[in-house]
Amino acid sequence: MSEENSTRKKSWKDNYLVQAWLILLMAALYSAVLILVQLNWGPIIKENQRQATYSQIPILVPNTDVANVVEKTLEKDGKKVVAYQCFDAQKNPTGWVLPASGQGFADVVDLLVGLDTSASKLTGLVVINQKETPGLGNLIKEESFRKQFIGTAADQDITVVKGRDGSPEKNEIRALTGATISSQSVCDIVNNTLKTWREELK
Amino acid sequence: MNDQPTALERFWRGIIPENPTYRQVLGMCPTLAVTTNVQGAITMAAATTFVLVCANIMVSLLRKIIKPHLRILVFTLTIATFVTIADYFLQAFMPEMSAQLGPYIPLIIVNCIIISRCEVCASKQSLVPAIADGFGQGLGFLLGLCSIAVVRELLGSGTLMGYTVLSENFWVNCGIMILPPGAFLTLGCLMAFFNWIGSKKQEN
Amino acid sequence: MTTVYVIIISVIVLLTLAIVLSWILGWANVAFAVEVDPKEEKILSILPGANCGACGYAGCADLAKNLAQGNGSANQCTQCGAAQVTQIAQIMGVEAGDVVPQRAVVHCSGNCETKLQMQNYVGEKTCAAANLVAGVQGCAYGCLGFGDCMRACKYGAIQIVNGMSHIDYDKCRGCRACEAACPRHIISMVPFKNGKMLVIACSNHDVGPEVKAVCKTGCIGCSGCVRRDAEDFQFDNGLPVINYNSYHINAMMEAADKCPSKIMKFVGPEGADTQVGVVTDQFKSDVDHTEWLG
Amino acid sequence: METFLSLLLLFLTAAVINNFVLINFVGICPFLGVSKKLSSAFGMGLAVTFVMTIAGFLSWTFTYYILRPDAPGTVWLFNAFGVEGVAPNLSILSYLVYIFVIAASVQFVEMYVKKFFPPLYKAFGVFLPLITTNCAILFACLEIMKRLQDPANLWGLTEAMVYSVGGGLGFTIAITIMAGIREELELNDIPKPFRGVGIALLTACILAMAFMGFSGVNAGLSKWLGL
Repeated sequence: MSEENSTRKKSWKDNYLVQAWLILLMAALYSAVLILVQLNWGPIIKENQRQATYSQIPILVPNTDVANVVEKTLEKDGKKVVAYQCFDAQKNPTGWVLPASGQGFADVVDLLVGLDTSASKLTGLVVINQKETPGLGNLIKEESFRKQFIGTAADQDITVVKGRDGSPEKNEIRALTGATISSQSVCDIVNNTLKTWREELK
Repeated sequence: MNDQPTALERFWRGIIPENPTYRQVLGMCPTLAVTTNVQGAITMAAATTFVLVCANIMVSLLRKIIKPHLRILVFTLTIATFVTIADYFLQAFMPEMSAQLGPYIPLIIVNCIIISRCEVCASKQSLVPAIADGFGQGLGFLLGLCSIAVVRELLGSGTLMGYTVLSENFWVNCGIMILPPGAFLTLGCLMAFFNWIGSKKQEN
Repeated sequence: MTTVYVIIISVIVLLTLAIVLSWILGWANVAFAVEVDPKEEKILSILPGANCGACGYAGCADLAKNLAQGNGSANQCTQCGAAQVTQIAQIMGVEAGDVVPQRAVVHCSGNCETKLQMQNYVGEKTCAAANLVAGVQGCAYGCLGFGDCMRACKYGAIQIVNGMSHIDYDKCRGCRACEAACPRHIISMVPFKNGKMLVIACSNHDVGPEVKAVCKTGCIGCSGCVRRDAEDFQFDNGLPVINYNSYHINAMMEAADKCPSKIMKFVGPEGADTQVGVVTDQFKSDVDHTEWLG
Repeated sequence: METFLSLLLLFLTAAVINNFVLINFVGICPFLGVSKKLSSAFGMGLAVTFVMTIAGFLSWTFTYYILRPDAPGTVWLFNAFGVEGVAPNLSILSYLVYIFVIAASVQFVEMYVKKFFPPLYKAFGVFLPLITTNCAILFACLEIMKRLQDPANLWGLTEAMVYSVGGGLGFTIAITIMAGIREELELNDIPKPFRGVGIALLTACILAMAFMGFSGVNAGLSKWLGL
């Protein structure tokens, strides 16, 4: 391109913007197409993302009517979190759902923690996002591990025990075989989140 | 352009003789990353095929007016647009699959297969061979991905397409197969296997 | 109406970005212009430009640069079809076609009988590995005979016969793969002006007695050939070097005849003439597929 | 101090624990293609690190101000046009913009270095065009984009830069180790079908196993540091 240009007289046709007219035209066309896609499918995607949390709420807090869930933004020390206050069909409060996330064995683990109305006991736990070791650490999403959290007290730390069944009265969780760190991470995330936000859930 | 292959030839070539994974060794990132199970592999291949065919169509239609020194930019823009559409489609209608494939769907943009097909075939041939080429290469990519995914899913989790094949009673899952090293191991061994077959064929 | 506005906004955003970026690049293209080899540019325009790196070079521009300089082979790009390869070969070959064909020559003539074997080498059976170990054979310059060049050759033109690499000139295409593969750098390219060419079949730079101690067919560095004909032969670091630019055939015949160690040899295709230039392709190979000896 | 430690942890995570090449499988093409010689592998690694830093900076800037949902620039534009009823969100243009920005910045840097720093260009400039279609760069942009989606937990520019530099160095580490091993492998008598890519992949397999040894280090470290 440059060779030809230098020998010829400069005309408006040699301007690189004019040379690139096709690219500019395509950029405009493509952006128009894409924004149409966004307008049409954006709401569906948003609904999907909402659903990912809301479909778990009845599992976390029993007897909840999803239609009556209220989102509440909590603020403390410059941190923000969106908590879900749950009600049943008659609009009686049933509990809270609190998102929690923190460092797992491999990558960040995202959890949802269900609490009773006074935020004193855990009513459930689900893992919504994890990349733990397949076959070992990723068993944290299995019910057999998660159900141990149901009924544990929220006002004191949950501890991990190895080699024997934990006792719910002492707030103990049995670690997964071969995935002690993943199990410990889940407990730490729950403990930290509750420590920070439990007082705010009133 | 008489020496260019016909549509049927293009289609067939993509599947075995110019297989993107084993013959051209292109598009290694998704080949390694999304082959932990067969469904993921199929979805990935389908998304790639969609982008490949659409990009081939666009490039083939525009081939007369694209300036040679700007061609790569035109290809990349086209590919990026169709990848965005594919990504949003998956997010909207197959959210679980989208979450599983994660960033590897947008990474189709930089998959060498597509840009290389635009360059080798679509920018030189008319619409029909370009479309056939897109489907052929897509099918070849599907075969490549599935061959790895079948091995990894079977040995790693004892299932195929999510159905248990190797019962836990007599089979211990090799967890390593679904982990990153398993991907390299499987691809390396399969690559050597196909090389071996190729060299045997040549000898005959 | 909202939709239209949103479309306008997105178009504006992307278009602004595109224009700003191409403006900057256009300005930079002029401001930072650097001269490029036209051949390189031509090859680059044929290459796919995907910069996938599968060729082993750092992107298409790097490959084009190397091809333009004559390194690498035209089919190096894994994405190019046959048509592109031919085009590239043409661009590369325009210069190469005017001169005589370059063919590989092994500058050694020691085989299992003539060279001193020192110890039984038990390592990896490649020249590259054996070259790292001292004492595989007496001569520190000569052919190791493990066949790295044979494996590098895409045309099957090299055989290891009796511990020494032999080139089949009917098959050799002068691709230089063996030259690059040889860890001792004893393979070089010789312009085949005639059917058979005289070469120095030894690479040992040591002085006479040391050479004689390790090989029966080594150059003792008597420099007789150089004294007879200073135009065609130069003496460099204990070895004569043939000047292929002058290359008088009579002087060559005399040198080959009078060399006391008989390390001057005519090499080329079977039956080719030492005095007349012959198209090498006409000759059929009759070299046996001998098993190579490590 | 706490910020510094958490940045250090982020750096370590990007560089070794979740290594771009060996754990996330991005940048495999150059990892297999340009790892035959140690010197070129190192040059490639440096070039990737360099471009990734620039791309990280640009993608954070664009994402933060325009491309994320409710970004200030987008909100301003939507208000200027008086659009109502639609959430100001241009995130669908992200991939197009990233590709544009990466391609343009790579080309710009290449021309600049070629003109003003010829020795530097010789060292790694030739690798620059290779990087435009390097998935590692786009992957870094996508990660940064992901961390800018949730308004409650945004990555600042520092985090984005630390992440992209770490990722680039992780790539350099992986490709340099690989090239070192492959130079030695050249001397070996490898079974014919495995020659080339086959043995390189098996080497990568062992390397990936070695790098898996790092997993969990971040969990332990963050606990030890009390983060």
